[in-house]
Amino acid sequence: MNFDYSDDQKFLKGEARKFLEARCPASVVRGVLNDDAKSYDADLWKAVAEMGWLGAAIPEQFGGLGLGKIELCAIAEELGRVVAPIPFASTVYFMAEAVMLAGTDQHKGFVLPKIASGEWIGCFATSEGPGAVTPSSIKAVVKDGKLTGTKIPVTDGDCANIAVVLANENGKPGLYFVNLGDAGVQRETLKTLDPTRGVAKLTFKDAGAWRLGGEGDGFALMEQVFDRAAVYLAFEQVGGADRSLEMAKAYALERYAFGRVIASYQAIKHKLADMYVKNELARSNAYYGGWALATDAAELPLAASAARVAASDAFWFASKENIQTHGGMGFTWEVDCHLYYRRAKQLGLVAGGAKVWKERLVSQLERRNAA
Amino acid sequence: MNFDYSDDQKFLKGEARKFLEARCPASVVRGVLNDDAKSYDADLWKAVAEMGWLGAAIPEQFGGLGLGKIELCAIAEELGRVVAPIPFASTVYFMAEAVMLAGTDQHKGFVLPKIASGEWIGCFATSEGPGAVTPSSIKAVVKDGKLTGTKIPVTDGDCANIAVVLANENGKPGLYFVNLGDAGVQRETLKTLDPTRGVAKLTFKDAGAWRLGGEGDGFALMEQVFDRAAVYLAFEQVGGADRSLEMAKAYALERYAFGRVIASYQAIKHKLADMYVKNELARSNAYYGGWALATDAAELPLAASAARVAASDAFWFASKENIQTHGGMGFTWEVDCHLYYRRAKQLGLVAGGAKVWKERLVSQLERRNAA
Amino acid sequence: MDFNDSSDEAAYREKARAWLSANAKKKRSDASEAMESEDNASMKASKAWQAKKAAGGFAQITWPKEWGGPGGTPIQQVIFNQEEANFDVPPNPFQIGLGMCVPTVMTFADDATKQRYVGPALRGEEIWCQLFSEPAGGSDVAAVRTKAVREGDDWIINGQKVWTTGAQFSDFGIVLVRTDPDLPKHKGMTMFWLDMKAPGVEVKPIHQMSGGSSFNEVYFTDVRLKDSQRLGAVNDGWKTALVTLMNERLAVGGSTGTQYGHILELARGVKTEGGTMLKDGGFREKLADWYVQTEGLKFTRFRTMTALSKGQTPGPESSIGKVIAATQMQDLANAAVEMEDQYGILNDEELSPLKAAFQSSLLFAPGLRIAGGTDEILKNIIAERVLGLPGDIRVDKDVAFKDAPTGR
Amino acid sequence: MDFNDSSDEAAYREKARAWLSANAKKKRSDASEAMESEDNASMKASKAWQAKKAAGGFAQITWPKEWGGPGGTPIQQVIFNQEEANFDVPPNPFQIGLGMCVPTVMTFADDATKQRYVGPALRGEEIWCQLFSEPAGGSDVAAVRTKAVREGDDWIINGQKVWTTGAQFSDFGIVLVRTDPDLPKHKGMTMFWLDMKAPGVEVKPIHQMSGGSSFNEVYFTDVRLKDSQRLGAVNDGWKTALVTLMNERLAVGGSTGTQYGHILELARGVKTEGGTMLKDGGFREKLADWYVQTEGLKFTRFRTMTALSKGQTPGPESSIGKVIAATQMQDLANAAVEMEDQYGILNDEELSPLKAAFQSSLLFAPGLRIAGGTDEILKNIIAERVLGLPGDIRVDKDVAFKDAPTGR
Repeated sequence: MNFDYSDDQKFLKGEARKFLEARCPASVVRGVLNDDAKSYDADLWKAVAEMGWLGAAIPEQFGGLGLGKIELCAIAEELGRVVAPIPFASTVYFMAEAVMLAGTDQHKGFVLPKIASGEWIGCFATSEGPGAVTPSSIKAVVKDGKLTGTKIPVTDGDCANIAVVLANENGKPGLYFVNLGDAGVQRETLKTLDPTRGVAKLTFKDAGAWRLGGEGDGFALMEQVFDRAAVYLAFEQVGGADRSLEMAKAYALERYAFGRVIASYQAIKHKLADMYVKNELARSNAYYGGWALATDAAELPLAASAARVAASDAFWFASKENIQTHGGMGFTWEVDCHLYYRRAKQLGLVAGGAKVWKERLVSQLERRNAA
Repeated sequence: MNFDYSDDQKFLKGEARKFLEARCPASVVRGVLNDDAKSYDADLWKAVAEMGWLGAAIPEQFGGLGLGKIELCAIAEELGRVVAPIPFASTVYFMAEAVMLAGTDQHKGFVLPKIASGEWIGCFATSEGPGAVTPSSIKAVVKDGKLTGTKIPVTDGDCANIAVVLANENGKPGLYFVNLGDAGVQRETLKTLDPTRGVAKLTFKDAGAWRLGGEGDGFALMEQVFDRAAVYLAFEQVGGADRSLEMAKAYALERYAFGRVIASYQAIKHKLADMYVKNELARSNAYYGGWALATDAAELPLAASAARVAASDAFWFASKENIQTHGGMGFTWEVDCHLYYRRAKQLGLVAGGAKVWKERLVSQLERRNAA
Repeated sequence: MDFNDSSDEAAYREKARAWLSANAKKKRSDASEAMESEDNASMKASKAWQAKKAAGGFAQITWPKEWGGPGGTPIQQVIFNQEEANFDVPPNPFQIGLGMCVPTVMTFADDATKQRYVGPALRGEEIWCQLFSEPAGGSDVAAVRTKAVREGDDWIINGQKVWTTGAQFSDFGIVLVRTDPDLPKHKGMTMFWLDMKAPGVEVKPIHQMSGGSSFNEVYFTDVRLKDSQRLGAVNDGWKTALVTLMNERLAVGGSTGTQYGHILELARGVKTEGGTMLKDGGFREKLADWYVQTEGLKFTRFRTMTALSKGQTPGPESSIGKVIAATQMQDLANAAVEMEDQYGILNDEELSPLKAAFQSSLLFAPGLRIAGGTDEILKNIIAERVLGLPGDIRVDKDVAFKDAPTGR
Repeated sequence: MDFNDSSDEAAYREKARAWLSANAKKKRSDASEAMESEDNASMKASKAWQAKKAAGGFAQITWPKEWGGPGGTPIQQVIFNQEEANFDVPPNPFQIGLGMCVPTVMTFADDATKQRYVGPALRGEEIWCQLFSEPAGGSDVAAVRTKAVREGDDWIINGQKVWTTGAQFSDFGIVLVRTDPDLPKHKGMTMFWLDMKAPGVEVKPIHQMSGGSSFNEVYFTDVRLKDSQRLGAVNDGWKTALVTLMNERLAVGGSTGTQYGHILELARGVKTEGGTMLKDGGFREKLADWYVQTEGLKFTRFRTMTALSKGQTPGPESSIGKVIAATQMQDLANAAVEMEDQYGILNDEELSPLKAAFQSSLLFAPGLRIAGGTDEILKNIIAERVLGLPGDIRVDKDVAFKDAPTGR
């Protein structure tokens, strides 16, 4: 039984923490929060690229470090702890995974090195309006290699160089590369619950589009990309949830009410205990997701769903009860609690909300128990 | 604004409490709990009949006191406080209401006086197996005035003289009177979660059946009877929930741990505060249900659904957390907590579970908001 | 059991309705309550409306004639509030002043002061704020460290208050200060009224995560007060404060932000493969629970009104409102945002459903769960004042305030 | 990150599996764990199975050879437990005795005692129980009032213990008694071992609401013990008790009662107008949550095993099991009973789905939330031992036990 990070992975994780504590203090996050023109922190992005993290799970032949997926999970956990304001998820968990999953050698050779080097920011465009993405929600159309339609919201669509877009061709869904520099692409930056991340509306009018994966495979491929992204996102969420608990604990231990630290009141103690329990369950489910991802196990859809459901719940709970534990200070702009509350929703929605994933989890269970 | 019991109703309620504290202590309830042969307490039933409560809401012309429905709600609340082990609900909330709702003058003249006097115990037989009662769950059939089929479970079916049964005639649902003394009726007493109430399986083979209400109206009539019963049951549940809170409070104030009464620990204080909040919400919703019932308002289906949903939740919560507050003693047979836990489920299921009622509530809301 | 007015109440409701129709416009039914807005335009409107109400005898209806009120009953005030809620009237920035501060002044100030200040406050010409909470206080209101030192016939105030609602537009305030740190916490405090424009008073708005600024920090640097501005005896300030706080409960309003009706409409519009989210069994269960809570609170208020209507003091049931409403606001907003799925992250009045009302609620709710008593404090209050359970063990009760543990 | 055994572990697993296959029958997969059953038949079988395990070197695998164990590692014990769980073996009434009592005896008793008692206990010939809790104690384990008075070389015990698991079939027990009430609570206690058949010892089963009787009251009337039966120094009993309790955590088993898999099968069979309850959106959300909790706990146990496997002491994550499992058992059972609708009230092995397993869970769960540490105490433990938050204020710490408030 070896159900934990290896010693090497723990070392990498520790180094990543030191690096991010130095390069990504709250002030960096607030730099993006308070500046509508800024969709991410360019210096941090550059530094992360130099660390090679963008290519951590990309094979060396394509310019990556070829470390493996658990190593990337460890990095994700640390990025989550500091609510890093960079397009890491869109580029690495979505775009790179999509290419590695469904791309031809030519695709890989062309795209992955530019991701690993930080030259390209990627994004993954699936939603077109309120509600879950379903086969019938796809209105974007590809005809004769040209994409026309609208995607909203697209995380990091305002700063990305390239997008993978879900669209119909001949009435069948597919995934398509689009160069966002194309004249047929319009971007509009949008206001969101988490201004520390960039989100855009992308409007395509006869934009050049190259298919990724087979014709008609688009929806299934999207789900497989979401499964992979969900595992990495779960590690970010676990990192954010743990940090929220630490913040709540630290404040409760220094704040006095009625002559006692509030950490000595049972209402606070049990609140923090509840956070701890949810966080541990989320971590354990995330580890299982990581194992399924790294071993490309048949259980991945089930494991990824469980990891995402547990982690989304844990981070949401920890981030809101961290504010509550801070009392009046907790809901001020100056105190950092709300950065985690915002990010909890951002991470909880970016690959689809809890409902979608609970449904995916149960449909997997039905299949398993039927068999 | 006069959204409360009237002074007269408060007086009646006070008298009912005194009476039941004298006539229905826990020992009476345990007398039924510990004796499989006993399906109810005959002495209490007789005494309640002598008080005229069985006919509280039955018009004087049919042998009742004609007090009105709010008065019956007040009595129901007191019966709930003492988990009275008698077939009151089946006879009064279901049978009598069904007759008053859909019966001919002949039906009323024949049945209601026997109910008001306590001569007849009634029951209401709708379920035939696991899951909610639906038009397609009805397999019992009436042909040429003869009923054939099985109803399970039937609360008080083991001791009742007469039943109202949901069955299909010519493929259309109807409600039918059946004299349970009929040779074509077989009863089997069943084990339940709440042995202080009697439950039976009724098997009908060509048993004489007289229709109550119009042909094909059976399902709609059942829902209307359930609406009325739900309001009275909600008052019983509120009574039981309040009593559970009182028991928890009394124990918490006398029990010491670590040199302090446990009522001084925030975990216990907040638990009891949560009970109080749920109980008050349930009481307020029950009052609205009572008003809708007494005024025969168009809002009755919505009001009854809300009353039942709130009261079922409050009693379940109060009864289980009352056990928790009692600690080790709480889950012993000798301490009374489990009587309330059992009754909470009995009352919560007898007119259909929470799911059915939340569905009924929302379908009413949809209609209202659509208009 | 009914919702009918007594004949007196019906008559008064008629009178109120008639006056309101003559003086204000009916509200559009679909409007969801705004959660924060106090710009200058609305301030002008608020003051004008308050003046009208005072002239019409509908401001502070329970106040006696000598103070410019019509000398009405609490139930009349409730009836007027109900009717007023149906009209499109400006926000009411006078509640704290007229509900809590001025009654304290009426009880403790000298006649000259009362003659000078009560009238203008009633007519909305002058606004009052309440300066109790401090950074080190929070839930512990009596942990007051702002100092007042006697200097001849004056008092010199130094320190800081926080979470002061409306300080930025208030003309006057009542302030609780520490006059003897050698006495235990609840002794050694004194109450004063002061001019918010006095030298040494500095107001700084607090920027909330929701974007708004309903609260302020107020700094006092050598602010000089006359002893005649004292409200109640020296070191007797807690007794005075209790008179002020007694009135706070009544100030608790109805429902704000997004409600079950709003999310029902959202669900009707969100498509699924099967139809719309309104048909989802999970959503329907949650919707039923929210309905039961919201209507339960409404009918609980009706029970409170019934007590008032019978001239009784309302029972404890009135204390459950905020603890339910705040948590529900957060859960419901979260459910709505989740229902919008990826799109829910948008917080844009043009693009987001219902002008992003759910997103606003999501960012506002954390504050609502804290301001005016945290969930935890409110449950303590229910447990102690309503259920009569013992208070928590107090280590700061009988020691000199300056010696009570603070971690500093 | 993987679930693979190290080569040593794999080898040991093979050995265990081989031995088990040779000595027991495979378990039917659909069997849901029984929650309470200790009749005489199963007791005979239990003792026989324990003797076999001891002979085979699979009883108390971590015990050193000198005490009849194979001197194995904790992970080997875990591996054997995993494998044993796949076989149809009788219940294990020895856990408390071998896990907690006998190790205490090993640590504190004289050689003669150890030589006489350890072996038979290991072979299941004699069963030990732990007599700590008292009626006035409950969560407060140290509130021991059972008195021991010295009489020459003997001690005379009077008092009552409660919640004693297995007392009705135990041969011996270790008992914590008060030897000096003038000392503070945690001082003034002493530990002894005793013969449960000794004169003056009376065992009364406790009738639970679930119908079963897993626990007992044990009364002591002038029970005479030799001073040689003392475990640890006089008045040092709490230190001895901590050694006993240290091992308790490991005794926490896996999942009992009905699980998400069972309710999934139930839902498949419950018809609705639309199809079955398995298609209900509300049920599907709950099912996902239960799955995530249950699997999360399983994988958390794997993390604990990983620590053991690396020879480290498990982290605090092992403490979250019961608080989740007990509440889930109650919620899940309630959901199942509600799903059965009117029919759910039936509690009949012939008629109720899954032989009324959900009804049994519903009646068993309240006890599970309390026995072996209430939800509230477990959360205190997580808050204090895991998160390092301060303990609650203790008013009974430094006063003589006889003077500590008890309300009596």
